[in-house]
Amino acid sequence: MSHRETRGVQLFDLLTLGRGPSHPGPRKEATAGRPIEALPPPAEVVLPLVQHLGDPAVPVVKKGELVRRGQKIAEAAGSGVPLHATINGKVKSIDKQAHPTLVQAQAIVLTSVAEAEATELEFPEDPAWRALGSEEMLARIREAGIVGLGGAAFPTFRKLRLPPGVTVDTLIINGAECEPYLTSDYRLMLAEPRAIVEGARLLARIVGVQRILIGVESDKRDAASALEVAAGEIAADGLDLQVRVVPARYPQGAEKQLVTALTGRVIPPRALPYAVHVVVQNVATAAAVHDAVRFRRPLLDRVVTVTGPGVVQPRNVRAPIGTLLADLVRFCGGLTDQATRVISGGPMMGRALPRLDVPLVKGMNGLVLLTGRGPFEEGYGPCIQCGRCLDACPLGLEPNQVSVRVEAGRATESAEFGALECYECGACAYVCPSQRPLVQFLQVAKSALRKQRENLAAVTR
Amino acid sequence: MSGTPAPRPPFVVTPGPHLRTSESTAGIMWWVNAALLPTTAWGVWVFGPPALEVILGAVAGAVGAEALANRLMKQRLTVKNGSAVCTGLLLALTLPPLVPWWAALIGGVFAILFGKMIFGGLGYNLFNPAMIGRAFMMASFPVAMTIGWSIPRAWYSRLEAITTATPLGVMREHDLQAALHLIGGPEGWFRLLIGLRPGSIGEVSVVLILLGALVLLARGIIRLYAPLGVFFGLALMTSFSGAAWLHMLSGGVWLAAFFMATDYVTAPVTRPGQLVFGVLIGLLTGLIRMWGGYPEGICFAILIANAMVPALDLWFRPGRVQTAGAPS
Amino acid sequence: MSLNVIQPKPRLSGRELVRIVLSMSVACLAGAAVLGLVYLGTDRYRRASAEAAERGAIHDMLGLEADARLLEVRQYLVPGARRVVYRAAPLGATSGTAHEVTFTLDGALAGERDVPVAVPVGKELTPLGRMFVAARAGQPAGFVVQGETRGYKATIRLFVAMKPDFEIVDMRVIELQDDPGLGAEVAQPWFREQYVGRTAEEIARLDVTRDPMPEDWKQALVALARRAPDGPARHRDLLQRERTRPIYAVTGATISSRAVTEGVRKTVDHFRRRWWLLAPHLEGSL
Amino acid sequence: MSRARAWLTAALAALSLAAGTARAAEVRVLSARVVAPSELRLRFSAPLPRADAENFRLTHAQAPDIPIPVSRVRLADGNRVVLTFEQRLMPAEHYRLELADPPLAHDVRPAAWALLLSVMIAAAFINNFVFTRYLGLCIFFGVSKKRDTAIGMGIVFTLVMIFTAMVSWSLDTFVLRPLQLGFFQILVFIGVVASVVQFLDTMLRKTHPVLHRKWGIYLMLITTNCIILAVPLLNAQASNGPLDSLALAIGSGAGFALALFLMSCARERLEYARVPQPFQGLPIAFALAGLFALAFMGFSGLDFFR
Amino acid sequence: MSTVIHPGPAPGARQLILNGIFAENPVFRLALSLCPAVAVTTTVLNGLLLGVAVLFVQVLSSVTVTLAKRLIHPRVRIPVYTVIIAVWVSAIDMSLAAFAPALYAQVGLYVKLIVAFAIIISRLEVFASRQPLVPTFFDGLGMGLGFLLALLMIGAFRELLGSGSFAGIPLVPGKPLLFFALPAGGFFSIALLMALFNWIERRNQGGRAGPAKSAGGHGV
Repeated sequence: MSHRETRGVQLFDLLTLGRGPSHPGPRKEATAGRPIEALPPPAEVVLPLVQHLGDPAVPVVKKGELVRRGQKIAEAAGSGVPLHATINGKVKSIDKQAHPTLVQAQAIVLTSVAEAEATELEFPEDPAWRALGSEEMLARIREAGIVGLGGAAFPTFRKLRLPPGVTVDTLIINGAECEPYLTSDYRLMLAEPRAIVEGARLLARIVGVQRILIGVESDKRDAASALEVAAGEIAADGLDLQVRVVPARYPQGAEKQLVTALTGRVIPPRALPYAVHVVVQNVATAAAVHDAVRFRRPLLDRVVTVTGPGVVQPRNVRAPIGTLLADLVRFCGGLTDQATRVISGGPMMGRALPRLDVPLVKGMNGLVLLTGRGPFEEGYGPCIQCGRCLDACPLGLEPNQVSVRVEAGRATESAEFGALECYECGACAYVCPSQRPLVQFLQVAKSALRKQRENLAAVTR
Repeated sequence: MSGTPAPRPPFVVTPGPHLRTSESTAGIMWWVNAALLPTTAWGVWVFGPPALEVILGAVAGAVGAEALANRLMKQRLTVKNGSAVCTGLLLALTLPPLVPWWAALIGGVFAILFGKMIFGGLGYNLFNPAMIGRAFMMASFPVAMTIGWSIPRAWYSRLEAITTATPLGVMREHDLQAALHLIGGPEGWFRLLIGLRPGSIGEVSVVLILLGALVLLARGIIRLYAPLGVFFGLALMTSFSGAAWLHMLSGGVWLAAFFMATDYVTAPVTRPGQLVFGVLIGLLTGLIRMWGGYPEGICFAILIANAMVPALDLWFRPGRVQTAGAPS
Repeated sequence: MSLNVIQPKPRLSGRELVRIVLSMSVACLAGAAVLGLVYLGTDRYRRASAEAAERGAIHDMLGLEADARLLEVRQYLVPGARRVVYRAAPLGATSGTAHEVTFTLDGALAGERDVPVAVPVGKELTPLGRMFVAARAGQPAGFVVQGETRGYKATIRLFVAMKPDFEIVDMRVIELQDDPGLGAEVAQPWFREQYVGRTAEEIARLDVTRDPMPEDWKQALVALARRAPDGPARHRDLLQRERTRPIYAVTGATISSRAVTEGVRKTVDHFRRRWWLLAPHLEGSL
Repeated sequence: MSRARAWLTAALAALSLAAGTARAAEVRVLSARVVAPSELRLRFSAPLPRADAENFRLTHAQAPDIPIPVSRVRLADGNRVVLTFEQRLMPAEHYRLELADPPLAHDVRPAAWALLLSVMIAAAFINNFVFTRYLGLCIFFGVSKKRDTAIGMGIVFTLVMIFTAMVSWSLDTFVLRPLQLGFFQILVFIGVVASVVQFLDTMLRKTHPVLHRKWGIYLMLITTNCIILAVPLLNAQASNGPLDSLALAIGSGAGFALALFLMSCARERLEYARVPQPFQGLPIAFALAGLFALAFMGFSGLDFFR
Repeated sequence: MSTVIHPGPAPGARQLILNGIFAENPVFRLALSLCPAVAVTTTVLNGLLLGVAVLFVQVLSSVTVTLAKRLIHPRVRIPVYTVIIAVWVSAIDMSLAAFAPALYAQVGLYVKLIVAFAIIISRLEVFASRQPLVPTFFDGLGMGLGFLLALLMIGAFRELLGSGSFAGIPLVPGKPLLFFALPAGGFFSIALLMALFNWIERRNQGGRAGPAKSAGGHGV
């Protein structure tokens, strides 16, 4: 149970005959049944030097240079990760390019070349891959350029390197893909359960835990059983690995919800999973870790769901990093006439993009093409205190109270209603009958409170 | 490869989340109005054209006042969202059928102007506007509000005098026996249930109110916490009187429990808050009916409980995710 | 401004302290002097106007001429002794004699004496009530009695004025907390005028009806309440028609109307029984 | 040994029998309760020798010379008697019951605590100082903006009110009235208020400086407030006894504190409302108080002795 | 305390009186001491009686203070002011009881409570204790008249709406909106009149943004 309500309350909700707080449905029908299809190598890829949280990578190739798929083209700097060529090609330019989240950023542009000119690098299996020390594994993970593939894009090696004083007893593999429309993790679990399970075991060894919990939402039971089968096929090595089914309910896949659902532990407000002795990794990340440790294969492509009423043929696509979104859409039959909105990521927490000529980056797990002018097109009404947002909020915050305070220009009075703890899952804004942009209200409140806190700190200092 | 060739910029950029429920405030309000229709229709059928006049008067007053206030406050016209209609309708349904239509109109105007718009409109009012309107009418037109009861179906048979008293009024003035006599003996519970008794226009038919309430429950618009609280509180308070069932089935308990105690704006937001709010209404209703100065107390009970709502909202907060459960 | 009082104070010098004390004392003394003077100047008027108001009301209710004698009879209980004392003296008198008559609770005469008005009644006596007797040529010309009853919301106090044969000549509600526009209407002239002209026997059997009051009768009652000399004559037909009918309740306030009727009935009844005992002993005082 | 015990037992039995008969001879009224509309329910310590209507004489305390006719006597069981009268009886009022045989008298009236409670409830709800008497409005509107302030004020207020009411009552009863100095009433009462406030202020400052810092400001606001003065004045006007005065003070204080608390919660919410400009500030607070007053109308006529 | 302290020489009598009636009307603008005053204003006559009582107390206290200001030690001036006000209130109270008993019976308690009206003592503090006799007299008169007028307005409004009469003379049959004669209606009457004052002021300021001064001008 990830949600706050006790059993008693749920029983009572049954009495009300009501549907309870409405949640965005899964809406995954369009792509759930479609296996992952590989995108043919595109004519051009744009590889931004920043696709992760951290310092930008430093290019090690020059314009006009010929590169092979898998070859490192930029070296990691500071806390960052390196970047690799994802197609065989020629460096067309190293300059500012459109970026899905940063608007514009330095990027290496490759144009593809014929098979004859360059061939893909080979990544043979390391026979000793099961016996590596954790430092070696961490180095390989970093070298492979792996970041969190669930959307956060936090460099994985950093997340695995525990801060001093932190002890961890459980590794959680997040297979709860709760965002509506998205099926990339789901299809990956079906297609490569072994890689995920092996990756999970490697991760467990790196952080030194015995217990691995893989959380899968209840609407993906087949994925859960695939993982279970895979786990059974792998020889036991003393690790306790369990696949657990959690209720399908947005936002089950959020770290805090999943940790609570699987372990019963509650991550304190504004804290990381470390606080409850847990490390969380996405299923796709686990698979990538497996590839990196076993084959020293860098992160070259990822599975992305291209879907929504705005695309003709929704698909799950394995595409090289750096592929232009336009190419992805074209692969999926192009846009329908009604398509008006492009969402990078899921429709709840993803962001709207103004254009399609931006590259697929490592953290992008979905591309949702929507119709209409967006939920807040008609303007919003006053808060009618219906309390739906309170029911929807997974953290028990009070978006209604925050929003009226922000509206009245008193954003700083909203701390006690949890503005600072919100991670913007959007569940409240989804249910609000007055169409209030609650996430944005919360953002305003958050920044006002932070500013106030800084000012206070400055004064006391 | 078909369809429009991509790319096709620029696309619409809106803040997230990019999906939204199809529910809207106006939709909810109109559903509530729709759910009130059965009992409204019954009221008109039982009490005849005077009841219709009262309903039209109250609704016209409420809607007119809202439009006027929109104008004065230079707001967008908010009449279409159905909340003014809802206030007017609820007010009318709690009025005696023989109240003059102009009194209902004034009540509707007061309810909207001073119960709602003076605070800035929908969402900001503290008291249930319909109940403010009714209390205002009780203060302003005491006689009409005390004697305006009509014998059910009498309008059609053109009896000489069609005014009468409500069961609760009779119980207050005489005793339980007289009240039982009025509703036709101990078997009268059936009449109370279907709504063949003197009373406010929309309060008489328990069955039809329940029908409307079921619609709202099924659509997830209301929850049962507050209504159950009301029934529990009233039952608790009247259980000593020996006429708890009469108290439960007469007066405006059902209408109030399902349509007023569940009003979003003027009820607490959390479930425990709603439950306590409902119990409070029930207790106060029983208190006023048995020891207070009015035969029917639900209107004032709701208003007094409304006054407690800001405090209840502070006391009953949603269960915040705390550090509890985390091993230290 | 009151905040000034709590500001921390520096230590006072002896001289200053004397000045402060002096300042306060002068203020208090001067204030006391002014108040004393005002009290002496106004108290006489206050008493006089209170008495005049009472006398005026009684005169008005009984329709007396200005020179009519008014006897005030106060009733006391002697606690523990099962006795009641009636003390009769001219209204507002400060000198002269008062006549005291004592009865047992069962109505037997227990004593009778004259005492100077200036002598106050014993502190142990519990006051029970007051009644006023108007006298003309040594004969009672009318009574005004205070009564009370339980209204819809709180106690209603009323004055009932009667002829010597206990026929009601006027009724006034002097204290009432019922709902304005509803129960409070019992104080209106048209309602109270309904009691006027009914005999004690009729009052004893008086009932209240919820029938609507005929409009002509209501208008007549309002007119009659003004006490125009030719009123009864002008409305003779209506009076004849309505006197035998019950009291028309105030619309929507049947309980208050019944309460007032009950109060009038009780007041008349109690007074009759007391007067029956008392009258022979008060002949000298009238 | 056993014989001795037998004697003892017999003696004890005889003794208790004697005591029992003696007690039986002396019948007492254990309880007497008026039940609306016209019943008097009596419970005696022993069965009554006579249960005919003539044996009972009930009078209203204000008319001890006029017995209320008994219409029916019902023996519920041995010690219980229910009298029905021809007139309505009021549970809240004071009657006197006399019996011819055995000769005894009993005062029938509600318990003192019930009357005091009803005084308190009346002062707090029915005649709430703020909502029906308009007293203390300055402070009411002044300190009801913030909930914490309102709570602090409510508590301090109630305490001071009880204190001043009792001191004023003593002065009024033992000094002003006997000396016929009624015209000093206002001066004395406001002096009492000022002294009590000053006294509490000094006490608090000396004993609980922290509390003083928190509540001192409220204390000072109280001096110029009418509500605190109104309680002694009302007590003097109604010639209340010490308990009635205390009950009135507690009830008024609690009613004021409640009003303050509810109003402050409501006003905190109103801070974020879009009140039309001309109504911003005090006008909306007055309108809100008006709506509260409208709601409190529901308490009017509340009477637990009904 | 929002009351403006007048610097320099005192303004003329006319201005002082008008100041009390409009610019610093004790009820509508300063929002002070309106406490119980509004309670009894269900009719014009009640308003008149209470208003006159306040007028007298204000003028007499102001004059007393300004005459006796040399005698009053500054350290105890507040208690002395209180005594002065209490004396005059008692005097007025007794006079009304003696000479207008019928009206006094309805407003008696509230006449006594004038002693706690903040406005009176504040005028003593900010004006009477610093200014000579004549301006003090007119300031007191202005304040008292302002209060009187406010009470008359509220009384008239409530009597007209609540009882359909003016000064006891029935204008319409029946009672139009009895609500306004009740306590709740009293609050609403004041709210409406205050809002009206605010609205007029905003119009006169020509849209200059000034949120109702009375809102901020509260004495606490």
